[in-house]
Amino acid sequence: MKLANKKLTEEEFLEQRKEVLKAWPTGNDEALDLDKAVAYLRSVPEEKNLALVLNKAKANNDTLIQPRGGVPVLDEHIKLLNYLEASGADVLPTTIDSYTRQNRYQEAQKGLEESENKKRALLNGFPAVNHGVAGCKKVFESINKPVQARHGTPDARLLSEIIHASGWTSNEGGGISYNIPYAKSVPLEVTIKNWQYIDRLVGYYEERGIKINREPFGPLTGTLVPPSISNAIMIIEALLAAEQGVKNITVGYGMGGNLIQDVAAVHSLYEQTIEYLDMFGYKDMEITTVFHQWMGGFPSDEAEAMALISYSSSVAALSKANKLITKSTHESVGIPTMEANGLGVKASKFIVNMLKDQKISKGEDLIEEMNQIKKEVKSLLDTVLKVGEGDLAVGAVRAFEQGLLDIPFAPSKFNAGKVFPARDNEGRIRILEFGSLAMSEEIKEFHYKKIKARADSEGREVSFQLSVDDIYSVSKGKLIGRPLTKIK
Amino acid sequence: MKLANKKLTEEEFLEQRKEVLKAWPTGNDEALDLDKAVAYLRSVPEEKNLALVLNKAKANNDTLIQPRGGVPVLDEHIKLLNYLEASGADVLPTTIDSYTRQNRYQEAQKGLEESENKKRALLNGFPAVNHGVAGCKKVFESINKPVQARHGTPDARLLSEIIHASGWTSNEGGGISYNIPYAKSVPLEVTIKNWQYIDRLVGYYEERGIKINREPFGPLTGTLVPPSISNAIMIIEALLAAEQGVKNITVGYGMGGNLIQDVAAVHSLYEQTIEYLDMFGYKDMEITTVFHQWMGGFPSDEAEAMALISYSSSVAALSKANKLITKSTHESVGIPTMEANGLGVKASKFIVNMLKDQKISKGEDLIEEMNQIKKEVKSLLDTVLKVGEGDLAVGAVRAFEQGLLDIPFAPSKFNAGKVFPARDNEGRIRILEFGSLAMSEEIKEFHYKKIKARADSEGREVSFQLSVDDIYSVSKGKLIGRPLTKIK
Amino acid sequence: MKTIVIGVIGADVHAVGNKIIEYTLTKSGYNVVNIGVLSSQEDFINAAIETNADIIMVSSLYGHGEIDCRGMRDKCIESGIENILLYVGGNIVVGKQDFTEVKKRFIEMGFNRIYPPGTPIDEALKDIHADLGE
Amino acid sequence: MKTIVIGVIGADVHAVGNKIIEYTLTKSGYNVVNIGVLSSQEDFINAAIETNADIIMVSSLYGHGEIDCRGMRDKCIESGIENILLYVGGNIVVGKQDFTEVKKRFIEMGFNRIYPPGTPIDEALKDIHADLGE
Ligand code: B12
Ligand code: B12
Repeated sequence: MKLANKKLTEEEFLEQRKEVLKAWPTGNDEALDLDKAVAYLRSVPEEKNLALVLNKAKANNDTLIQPRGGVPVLDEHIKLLNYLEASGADVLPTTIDSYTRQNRYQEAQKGLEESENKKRALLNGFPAVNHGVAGCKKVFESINKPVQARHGTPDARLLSEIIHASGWTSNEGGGISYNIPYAKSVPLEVTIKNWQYIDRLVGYYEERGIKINREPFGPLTGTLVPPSISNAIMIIEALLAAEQGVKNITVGYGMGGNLIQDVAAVHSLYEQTIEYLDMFGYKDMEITTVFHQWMGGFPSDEAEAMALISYSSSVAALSKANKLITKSTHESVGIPTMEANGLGVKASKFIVNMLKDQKISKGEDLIEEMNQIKKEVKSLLDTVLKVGEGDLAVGAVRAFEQGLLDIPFAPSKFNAGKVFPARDNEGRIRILEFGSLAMSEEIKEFHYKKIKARADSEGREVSFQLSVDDIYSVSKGKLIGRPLTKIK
Repeated sequence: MKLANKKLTEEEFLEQRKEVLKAWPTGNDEALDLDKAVAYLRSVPEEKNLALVLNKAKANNDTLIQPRGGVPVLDEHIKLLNYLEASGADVLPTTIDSYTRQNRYQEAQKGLEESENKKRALLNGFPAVNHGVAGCKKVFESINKPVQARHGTPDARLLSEIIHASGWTSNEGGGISYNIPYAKSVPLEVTIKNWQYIDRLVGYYEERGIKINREPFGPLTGTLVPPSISNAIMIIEALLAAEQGVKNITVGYGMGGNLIQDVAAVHSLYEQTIEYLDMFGYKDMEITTVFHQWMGGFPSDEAEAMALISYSSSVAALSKANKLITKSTHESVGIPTMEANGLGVKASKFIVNMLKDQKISKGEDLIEEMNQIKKEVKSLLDTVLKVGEGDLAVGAVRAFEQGLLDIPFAPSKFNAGKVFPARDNEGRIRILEFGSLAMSEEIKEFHYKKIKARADSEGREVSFQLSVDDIYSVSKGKLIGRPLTKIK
Repeated sequence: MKTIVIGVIGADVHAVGNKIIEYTLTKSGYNVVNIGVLSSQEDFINAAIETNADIIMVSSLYGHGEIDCRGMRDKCIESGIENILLYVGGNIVVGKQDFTEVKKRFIEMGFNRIYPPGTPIDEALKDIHADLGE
Repeated sequence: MKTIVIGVIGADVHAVGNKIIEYTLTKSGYNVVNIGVLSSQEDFINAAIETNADIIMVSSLYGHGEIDCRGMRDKCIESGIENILLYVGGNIVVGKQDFTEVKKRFIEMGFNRIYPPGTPIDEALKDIHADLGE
C-alpha cells in the first residue's frame, strides 16, 4: 500500500492485523480477540485510564509524576511498580527491553529466562510481548494507577496490541520519534505505516467509546535538540495519529536546560499542536503535554543528579506541563534500583507541589522565545507539506530524505545528520550547522548571531567544538560548555 | 551613653573595649592588641578576604556557596571546614554554639570539655570565645577560603574581637536581627549599642585599609516573614553599620517560597539598600546580597529535603544573589554530619552553575511585586525615622516598642508579636494581622484582599488557622497550607 | 481542666513550635501555662508548683537538650512534685542520632515521654489523654 | 597511522558517545573506522579484518553488553585476528553493579580493557598509547 496520511479502513486494519499477531506465539492469545479486548478495556476504572487521568490533571492544573522503569521478570516488575506507586507516582511506566524494541523476541526470551535463573536482570526492560496478555494483565491488575508502555520500537504493532488488550491505556511513540533516534536502517516509510496501524488500533477502540492515550516521544535523541525541531515532529505525529482516529494525545518535550526557552517550548508546543489540529479539521481532540527531565548525559555524583532532577522539576512545573517524566540519581550509571527510582519520584513530586500554584508571567523575553519557536516550527511544517504535495506522511519521508527535517545526533541513516546545535550565551539551544534544514535566512541569521556572541565572549571560533563541549557540560555541572579559562 | 545613630569616637570605642575584653580570660590574649590584629589581618590573602571575594563575585555575576556548620572540638571543626571546602564551598562558616551566643562561656566550656571527652558533640556549634584567638587562627590557617562567624548573639562584642583578630573577615548579625529572633529579654537599646561597637571595630579596621564584611541576618525567625519587614530591618542595620564606618555589607533574605516574590524581594532589597545609603550620604559602600535557602521547618524525607535545597538554589540563582547559604538533608532532624552538609553544598553549587547565565526578565508581575515591597519598606522606614525624630537607632527602638515594627513569631518580649502572616493563592507571604505595623490602609487592603481570595478558594474563614497551616505546609511538601479537601 | 506547663529549655530560642503547642493544647481544652523560650529547669518547676500542673512539657530544639535536662527529675523531687509527668520533645540532641539510644538516656534522666524529631504536638495528644486518664 | 574500529554493539542505538569517540580519536591522529550503532560482533570483526585494525573498541550503553559481548574473543580467534586488542566501555551491564565483579566477567570473556560508566574517551587515550607502544 502506498504511504498516505489517510485513515486505514477497518478492513485494511483487520487484514494487516492477522499478520501482526503471527509475529510471536503470544499473538495467538484469545484475549486478543477485539471484542474481548474491548470488553476488558471497558472494565478499566476511571482512575486507571491515563486518558481520563490526564484530562483531569489538566483541568486541575496538576503536573502528574511518572518515572521510567521496567525489569524483565514479571513478579519483580510488579514489585517495582508497586514501589513506585507508593513513592508517589501518579502514572506507572513499563519500559520495554531493547531486544523487544528490535522485535528480537527470541533474544528477549533468552534474556528473560537467564534473568529468572540468575536472579539478576540481564535485560534492560520488561519484555511485554514475551509475557503476553496474561503477564501484562497481571501487571495491570496488581496496581492502582494507569500504566503506559514506553519503548522506542520502530515496529511496535504486536506490542501495542498486547498492552492495550491488557488494560494499558497509553502507548508512547510515533513513526518518526521511535525511528530516527532508535534505529539505524529502518525506512521512515515503514515506521510511519507501522505507527498508523498502532494509531488505527487506538482509533478502533475510540470508535467503541474507549479512550486511549497516545504520546509521541518528544526528546528524540535527548541531546541538544532545538525545540522547534522536536515540536515540529510532535505536531506531525499528533496530526498523523488524529487522522487514524486518536483523540487523546500528549505531546512531549525534553528539557533543554534554559528555563525561559523550556517554558516557551512547552507553551508553544501546546498552542501550535491545537492550532494545527484545528487547521486540519480534527475535532474533539484532548491535548496535554509531557515534560521530560534532562535527557542528556547525567552527572555521576548523586547529589548533583538529585539537584538536576529537582531543577528539571521546577522547570516542568513552571511550564505547566501536565505530566513529568522523572529520572533517578543512578541515571549516569545504569538502570536504577527501585529505591533510587523512588527517590527521584519523591523529589520531583515535592517540587511540583511547591510550584503548583505558581507561574512566571509571560514577559517579553518569554513571548519572543515563543514567537521564535513558532516561526521555526511553521517554517518546517510548511516545507513538509510542500514537499509532500499536501500529504503529511509523504512530506515527512521526503523532508527527511532531503535533510529538510534533520534530528541532531540521531543514529538513523534516513536522517541527514547535518544539523549541529550549540548553546548561546544564556544556555539556550541554537543551531550552529543547519545542513539543509528548512529554515529561512532570517532564522539562520538569528541563530548565527546568538552563537557567535557566545563564541566571542569565550574568545574562540564558532565550530563543532562548541557542540562537543555542550554535550558534556551538564554532566560536568555547567549548562554551557565554556572553556575553562574564559577569555573576556 | 544615650543611644544615637552616631559613630563612636575612637576614644569611646577604645574605652568600651577594655571592658569587653575582660568578659572571659581569652580576651587577655596579646594578639588582641589592635596593632597586632591589624598586622595579622593585613597578611590575609585576597582570596581569603570575604569582602574582596564578594566584590569579585558580584563583578562576575557569581553566586557563592556557603554552608552552615560548626562543631565544638577544634580539630573536628577544622576537619569539617576542609571537608566543606572540598565539597565546593566558596565561603566557609563557623556557626557558634548557643551558650556562647548567650555569653554563657562557663557552660560552653563544660560542653566543650565533655564533647572532647565523650567524642560526641554536646554543643551545637563552635565556642569561639573559649577557643580564643589561638584556636580561631588555627582554624583560619587550616583552610583556603574566607571564613565567617555565624551565630545569633545579642552581645557578640568579645566574640567579634576574637574572630576578626584571627583573620576571619566577616561577621553575621546586627542589633535587631540578632536580638528579636534570638533573645527573650535583652532590650533592643542594648543590642543596638553592642552592634554599634562591633561595627565600629570593623570601621576601625577599615580606617586602616582593611576590608571586613558585615552581614545583617535577613531571615529573622525564618518563619513566614513578609519580605518588606525583613528588608526594612536589613536597611536599618546597613545604615547603622555604615555610620560606624563599615563599607562592605551583605544584606540578607530568607526564602519565602514563591519564586516571583523571592526574586522581587532580593532585587528590591539591593536597590533600596543602595538608595537609602545614598540618601544618607554614605559613600563608597560595597553592597552585596545573600539568599538563605528555606529557613522554616524542613521535610524529614531526605529526597524531599534535597529537592527543597535545589529549589531554593534555583530561586537564589534567579534572584542573582551574590551568596547562597545552604541547608542539608538532615535539617529537620539535627546538626548535619559533614557528609550530609557536603551534599547540600554540591547540589546547591550544581544548580547555581546551571543557572549562572540565566535570568528571568522583569515582567509586569515581578515589577509589581517589587513596587509593593518597596512601598511597604518605605512606609516602615518613614515611620521609624519619624518616631526616632530623625535618629534611626532611637527610631528602631521606639518603633518596636510601639509595634510599628514587628517580627512574626519572634521570642523577644521587646517585640509586639501581633503580626501574623499567611500565604495568598500563589503562595506569596502576605500579612493577615497587622497589629500596629506601620502600614497604610491601602497596603492593608491589598494584603487582606489577597488572603481573602485564598481563604475563599479554600472555602474557609480568614483566621489564624491559615498561619498555622502555612507554618507546617512546606515540611509536608506543599507551599500553601490548604485544607486537605479543597472546596471549590 | 488539666494544666500543662510548656516552655523551651536552656539557651534555646526556638519560639515557633512553642507558639503552636500553646495554640494546639489550648484548642484541645487544656489550661496551658506557657513560660516561653530560654527557660530554666527552675522556671518550669516553679510554674508547675504555682499552677498545680499535671504535666511539664519541655521543648528543646537546638541540640543542648541533653545537658539542659539533666537533674530535672531530682529538682522536681526536691520541690515536692516528684510525681509530675515530664515530657520532652523537639530536636533534643545534637545531630541525627539513633533514637532508641537517645530515648534510653532521657528515660534514665527520669522523663516519662520522649519524642523524636518532627513529632508534631498533635501526635502527643493521645499520650496526654492516656497519662491523665481522660 | 594506527587503525581503530569503533561501534556500538547489539541492539543498542546510543549514537552520541559513538560520534564523540570518532571525533576525539580522529583528532588524536588515529584512523577511525566507525561501524556505528546496532552492530554485531561480526560487523566489528569484519571491519577489523578489512582495515587491518589494531584495536576494536566496543561501546555498549544500553545494558545488554554482557550478553552481546559473549564469545567475541572466540570469534576473533576463528577469524584469525586472535591478537587484536578488545576494549569495551560505556554502561556495559544493567544497573549499578560492583565494577570489580563486572570487570572480572569481561576479562574472562577475553577483553583487554574494560571501562566503568562515565569514563570519557579522553581518559582511554593513554591506554591506547601504551597498548600500541606509542
Ligand atoms: C541520551 C540517552 C538516550 C537517548 C539516545 C539517543 C541516541 N540515539 O543516541 C535515547 C533517549 C534515545 C535513549 C534510549 C534508551 N536508553 Co539511554 N541514555 C541516554 C543517556 C541519558 C545519555 C547518553 C549520552 O548520550 N551521553 C553522552 C555521551 C557523550 O556519553 P556516553 O554515551 O556515556 O559515551 C561516552 C563514554 O561512555 C565513553 N565510552 C563509550 N563507549 C566507550 C568505549 C570505550 C572502549 C571507552 C574507553 C569509552 C567509551 O566515551 C563516550 C564519549 O565520551 C544515558 C545516561 C547518562 N549517561 O546520563 C542513558 C542510558 C545509556 N540509556 C539507558 C537505557 C536503558 C536506554 C533505553 C533502553 C530506554 C530506557 N530503558 O530508558 C533506550 C535504549 C534504546 C536502545 N535500543 O539502545 C541506560 C542504560 C542502562 C544500563 N546500562 O544499565 C542509561 C545508562 C540510562 C539509565 N541509567 O537507565 N537513551
Ligand atoms: C526556624 C528555625 C530557627 C529560627 C528560630 C526562630 C525562632 N526564634 O523561633 C532561627 C533562624 C532563629 C534559628 C536559630 C538557631 N537554630 Co534553628 N531551626 C529552625 C528550623 C528550621 C525550624 C524550627 C521551626 O520553627 N519548626 C516549625 C515548628 C512548628 O516545629 P518544631 O519547632 O519542630 O516544633 C514542633 C515539634 O518539634 C513538636 N515539639 C516541640 N517540642 C515538643 C515537646 C513535646 C513534649 C512534644 C510532644 C512535641 C514537641 O511540636 C511542635 C509543634 O508541632 C529547625 C529545623 C527544622 N525543623 O526544619 C532548626 C533547628 C531546630 N535549629 C537548629 C540550630 C542548631 C539553631 C542554631 C543554634 C543555629 C545553627 N547552628 O544553625 C540557632 C539556635 C539559637 C538558639 N539559641 O536557640 C538545629 C538544632 C540541631 C540539633 N538539635 O541537632 C535545627 C534542628 C536545624 C539543624 N538541623 O541544624 N533556628
